[in-house]
Amino acid sequence: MQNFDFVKPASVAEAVAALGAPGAQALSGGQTLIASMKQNLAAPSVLVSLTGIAALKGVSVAGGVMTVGAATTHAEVAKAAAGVFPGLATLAGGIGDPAVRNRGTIGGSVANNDPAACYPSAVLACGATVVTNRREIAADDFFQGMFTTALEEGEIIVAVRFPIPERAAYAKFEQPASRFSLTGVFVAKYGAKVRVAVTGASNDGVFRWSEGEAALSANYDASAVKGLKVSPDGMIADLHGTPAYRANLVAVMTARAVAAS
Amino acid sequence: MKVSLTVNGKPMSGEVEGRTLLSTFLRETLSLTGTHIGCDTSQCGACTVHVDGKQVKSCTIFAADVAGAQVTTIEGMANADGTLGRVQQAFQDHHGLQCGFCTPGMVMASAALLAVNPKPTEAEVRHHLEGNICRCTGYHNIVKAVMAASGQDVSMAAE
Amino acid sequence: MPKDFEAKTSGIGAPMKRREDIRFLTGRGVYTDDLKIAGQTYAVFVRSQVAHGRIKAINTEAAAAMPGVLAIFTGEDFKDVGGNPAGWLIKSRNGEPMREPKRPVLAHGKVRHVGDAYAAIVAETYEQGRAAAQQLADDTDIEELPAIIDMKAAAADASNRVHDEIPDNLCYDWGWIEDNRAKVEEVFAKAPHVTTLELVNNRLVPNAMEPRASIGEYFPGTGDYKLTTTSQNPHLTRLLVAAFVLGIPENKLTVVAPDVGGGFGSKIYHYGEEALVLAAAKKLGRPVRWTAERSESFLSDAHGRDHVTKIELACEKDGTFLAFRTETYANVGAYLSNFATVTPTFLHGTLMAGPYKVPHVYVNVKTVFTNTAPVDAYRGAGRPEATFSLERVVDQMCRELGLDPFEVRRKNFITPDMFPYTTPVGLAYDTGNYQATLDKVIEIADVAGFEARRQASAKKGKLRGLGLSTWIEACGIAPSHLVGILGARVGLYDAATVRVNATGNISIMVGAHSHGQGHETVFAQIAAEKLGVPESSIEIVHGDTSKIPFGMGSYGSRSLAVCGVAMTKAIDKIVAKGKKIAAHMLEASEADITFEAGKFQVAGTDKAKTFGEIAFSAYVPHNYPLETLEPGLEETAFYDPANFTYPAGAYLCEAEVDPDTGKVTIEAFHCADDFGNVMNPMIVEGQVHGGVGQGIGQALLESTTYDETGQLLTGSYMDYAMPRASDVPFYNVDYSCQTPCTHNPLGVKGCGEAGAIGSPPAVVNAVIDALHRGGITHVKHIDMPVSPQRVWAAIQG
Amino acid sequence: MELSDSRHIAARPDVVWPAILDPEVLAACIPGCESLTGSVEAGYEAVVVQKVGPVSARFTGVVTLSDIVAGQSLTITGEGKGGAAGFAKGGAKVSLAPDGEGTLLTYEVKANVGGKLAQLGSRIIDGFTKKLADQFFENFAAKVGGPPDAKTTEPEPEEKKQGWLGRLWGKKDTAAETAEGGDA
Repeated sequence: MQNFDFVKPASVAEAVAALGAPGAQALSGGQTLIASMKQNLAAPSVLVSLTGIAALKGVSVAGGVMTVGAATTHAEVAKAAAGVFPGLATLAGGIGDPAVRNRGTIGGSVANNDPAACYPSAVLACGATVVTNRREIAADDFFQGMFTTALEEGEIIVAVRFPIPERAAYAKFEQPASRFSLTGVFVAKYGAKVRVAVTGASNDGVFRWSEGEAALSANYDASAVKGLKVSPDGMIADLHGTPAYRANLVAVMTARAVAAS
Repeated sequence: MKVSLTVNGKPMSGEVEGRTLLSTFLRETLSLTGTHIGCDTSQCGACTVHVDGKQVKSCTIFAADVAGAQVTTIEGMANADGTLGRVQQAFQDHHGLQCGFCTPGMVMASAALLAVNPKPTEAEVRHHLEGNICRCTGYHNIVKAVMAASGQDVSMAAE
Repeated sequence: MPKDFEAKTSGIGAPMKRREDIRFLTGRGVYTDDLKIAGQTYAVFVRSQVAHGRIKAINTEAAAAMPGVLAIFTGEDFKDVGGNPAGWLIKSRNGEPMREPKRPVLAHGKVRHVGDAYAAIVAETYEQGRAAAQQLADDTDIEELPAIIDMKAAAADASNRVHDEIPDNLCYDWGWIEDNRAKVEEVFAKAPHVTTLELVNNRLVPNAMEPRASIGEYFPGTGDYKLTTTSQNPHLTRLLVAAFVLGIPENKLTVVAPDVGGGFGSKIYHYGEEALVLAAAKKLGRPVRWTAERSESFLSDAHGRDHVTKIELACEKDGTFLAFRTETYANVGAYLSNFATVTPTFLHGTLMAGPYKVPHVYVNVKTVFTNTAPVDAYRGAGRPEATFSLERVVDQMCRELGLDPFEVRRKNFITPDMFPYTTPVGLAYDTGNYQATLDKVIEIADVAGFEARRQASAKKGKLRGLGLSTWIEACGIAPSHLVGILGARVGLYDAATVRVNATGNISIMVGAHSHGQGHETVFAQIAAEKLGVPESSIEIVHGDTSKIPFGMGSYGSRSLAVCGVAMTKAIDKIVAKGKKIAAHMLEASEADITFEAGKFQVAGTDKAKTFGEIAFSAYVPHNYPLETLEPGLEETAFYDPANFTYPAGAYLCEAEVDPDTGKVTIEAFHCADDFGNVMNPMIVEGQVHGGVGQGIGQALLESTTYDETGQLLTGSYMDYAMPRASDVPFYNVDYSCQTPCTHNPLGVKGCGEAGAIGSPPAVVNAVIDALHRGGITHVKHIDMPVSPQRVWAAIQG
Repeated sequence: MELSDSRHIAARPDVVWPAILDPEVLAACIPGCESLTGSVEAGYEAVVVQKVGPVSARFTGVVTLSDIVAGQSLTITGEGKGGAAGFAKGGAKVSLAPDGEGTLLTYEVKANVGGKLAQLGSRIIDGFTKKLADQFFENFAAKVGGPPDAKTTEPEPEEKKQGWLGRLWGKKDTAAETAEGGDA
């Protein structure tokens, strides 16, 4: 791995300043980034660890909204959400493995927007708000395709605010090697309105399955999506699943998420 | 830069570069070679250690990022009198290891589980060991050892 | 564990805890990469990124000038030394010897697979070496050639060659037994029923958890070399690197295999990296070390399996077998790894009768060079491929004829009264009881309760199936005279030295190598019982050619059946000499001395000497028959068995299929094995667990995929699905059916590979059974790995 | 990986054709192209930077135009070495046909990667390749035909473009804004 300067600021302002350096890169858990650096596939000249910033950590609930600090680890979210937002707790508690969950953070995951990552589905399905050091971005505007987000240069995620749904669940079909989601579906119900977000399936990254949303908004039951066909166009084709297979999983995992919610 | 940590209860320090991984620091600088490196994509779990009581993959963490932390490695898992600790002893009693290479990571992951879940079910043990790959045992005796270490009856897996 | 085993606390048959565990559990094991040697340097290999290419130029200038770079080696530096040889000469059906291209230390002229090392950098630090290796890669001009990946296409295309001198990419076209070919054809032509299946035995990456590592040292004062390496057989490595590759006198090279983190076959072989670190150490006068990154292991370790087979079964309408016939393409990769040529032939073709009294068998294997990593023996080696073909086609035949798969196997088994039994593929099974293991597995699996469990699954929307596999293997490889006739270029005996020290404690130096099998415990158990001394007084020494006698190492489930017997032979010599000493000391006739429970006694009297007293007398020979007997108490024995051993068994897999996702869950896995006598049941169970775990991995998860340009798409644990704890159940293992091996004094057969041999067909049979019972009857076969998307696609039709 | 697609360009073939032969146009359209020098006849040398999530690689290589049927079709081939990442090769068979007042551009793309990109990245290679191809032809259509018509998606103004493509597309090459890591 190429060497770099390591800095660990204590505040968001310091972090933003440090990230202004040429070749600077934020590190928030690093469970993807460090592996890439070990392969010499990423070579930042300055690495700015965000995990020392107290203001980015922790989970709070107020007025039906759960606010998760960007540097909160998956394990911490799983624990904090268990009673109030079990769907999110299940998702966070199922990412990677225990060691990954002790280091990886929600901010890192959401900013990276890996097309097979779990978190983006919850953020999108809940219509969560991504709070940065500059602004607030609605989930529907935040995710812009594979590894692409609305974040600007020098912009750091500070927190993600989830309106806690009435009912919600995440159902993941794991890719058998990496244990990323081959297809994962997060279903969130707010009154009569249901939002369904799918990860792992599309080349464009996380997306909302509008047909499923309509069906479930009309009848919130697993059977409502049973007969629905999903188009394989634009679905990921890899060793572990053809587009047709993933399209099938979208409906299957949606039904399972509904049943589990 | 200089990094100071507490490793297995003892203060330790050494010079590191930004890129020095915790696993490298443990193995090369501190000669604690019980922490093993089995892959380069952060999946096999052979390098699992505890940082401030939580299991992490020491190959996917920079030494500089955990300055000041309490680190426990496999070398710190025996009882004070040198006898095997509870989890270690269960692994020996139930033949939970063969070549021994993944074993330090397995023991560290298992100990972390039992610390938060003193009586895990079989499914919980298997789920918890998701990030630790063993090629020798088929996991049977590892799962059995972890359950036995928790004081549970493992006769259902006796044969 | 059966009760009579549990009761024993020491000696043969006791489930003794492993003594080696203490160091492994406390982080004090010493694996190759754990060693630090003063003055050490780091080797980094430059590996081809293309599958097939001509090396036009390697410009070393820039890399050589980089910080810390001490030396650069390329194929040019090794063009005048020998190649890494194939250990077994196979002849084609037409009598011609196999094609044997040179396998150089570093690729020269051409690169032949992604990962083929064509240069190496030695540097002061690993990172410096790595940076220079990247520079050198950038400064190398390789003209990419079309990659040869598909075996059948390779054999049909004379214009595109992995090795320029081999026109059809065929290593050999082997027929077994060629003289039977015509007769088998005749049987098929007249057979009342023929079942045909085309099968893929998927390529596997062994993935021992410790990546390969080697340290070369050279001592200019004496001219000695030392290689510390991750090997399953240090003597064989010494022989290959010294005599064949570098031309170092064998007595100037010590090879040490310290704690080794698993092998499963992949660490049997000598690899170019070992020769490189030795040659570099001499050139630099400093130790040179190399440890593979896992990504390198994926590209450069010898892979396993990779067969494409058409198997046909001719039978009566009642399921009586008449003949098997197979045509197999076996991938050997880009170069011949040491045992690559015997694995698809004699380790595979000779098992194609299975445990059945089938009168006629013919096996054809075409072994093909491709631009992929070398393929060689991996846990089971040839026998899993044979068992998979047989057990799949038998199940398919039962389905076609509406017969019961349990009864059809029972009907065709060789029966206990038929032993010794010579098969139509040339093996002489000495003993066995296949009915007994089948009965046992039916009993322990509660087959009677299956239907209720199936209905319970159906209520959840899941399809449940039951898959049977009855298997046999040839282990304890093997009699040198026989393997010599079959083309082996080495002998396959083993050796042990028992050194009784003056104070009575004992060092036993064994040729077998333990990389997880627990030799330090089991060998000590056997010796303790034979010598009547406590286990704690015995130390087992292995893995160091400067200490141990010339042994052939551990693979092919041979450690106990060959080396263990060598040890008992050496112990017999110790006892015989002890009797002579005792006779002298007790003033009795040697014939009257008995030895039992550690005591030499004059029969019928209370006159006796302990083992310790005899040992002391041998080294302090004050009262000793010096005129007729040498002092000292140390004996070596070499043992070359009369035959293979033939473990066998019956496996039952109960699997559940989720028809919506195609995911298969192993609900239960039952094994009834016959390993002959069991030395340590705890370890035997562990071996079976591990083998079954790997077999389930092969059946459900593991796929080694090269794209059409020869890029390895499953080059990390991100895409190569290793079995994890949640992918497997608790296994139910029984080994109470015991027919002891008739030709070795321990009566042991070997258990290391069984699980990996018997389990894959049981799993696939269970999946197909589940689909059929669930009404999905159009699915005849699904290739391994039976992954969710494959099962789902098969269900869709 | 193989894919084919087509798009309408709001310019006639006799305008489109010279553009495709113009190295400046090519350089402006290849996502992440840092430099492109040379000529149609001799081929071009190119430096292209690509970034996918945490992974970034700088490819140096050649771009050649072949099978040229003036005004109608040609093949654009690119081949680049990306250091530790491995290498990438790709080609597009491009053909032009009159389409109303404009041109219908049809392309068939073939792409291969090697080295670590293949060994570690197979899950995203197809999707990424598709994205690059789409982006190239979208850029080309915009460059040659002016602001896209209703048939193509509205590209964002360059200043607002974000993520990997935004950075590749002639913006400064820094990766500072994302907090990486986290999800397995």
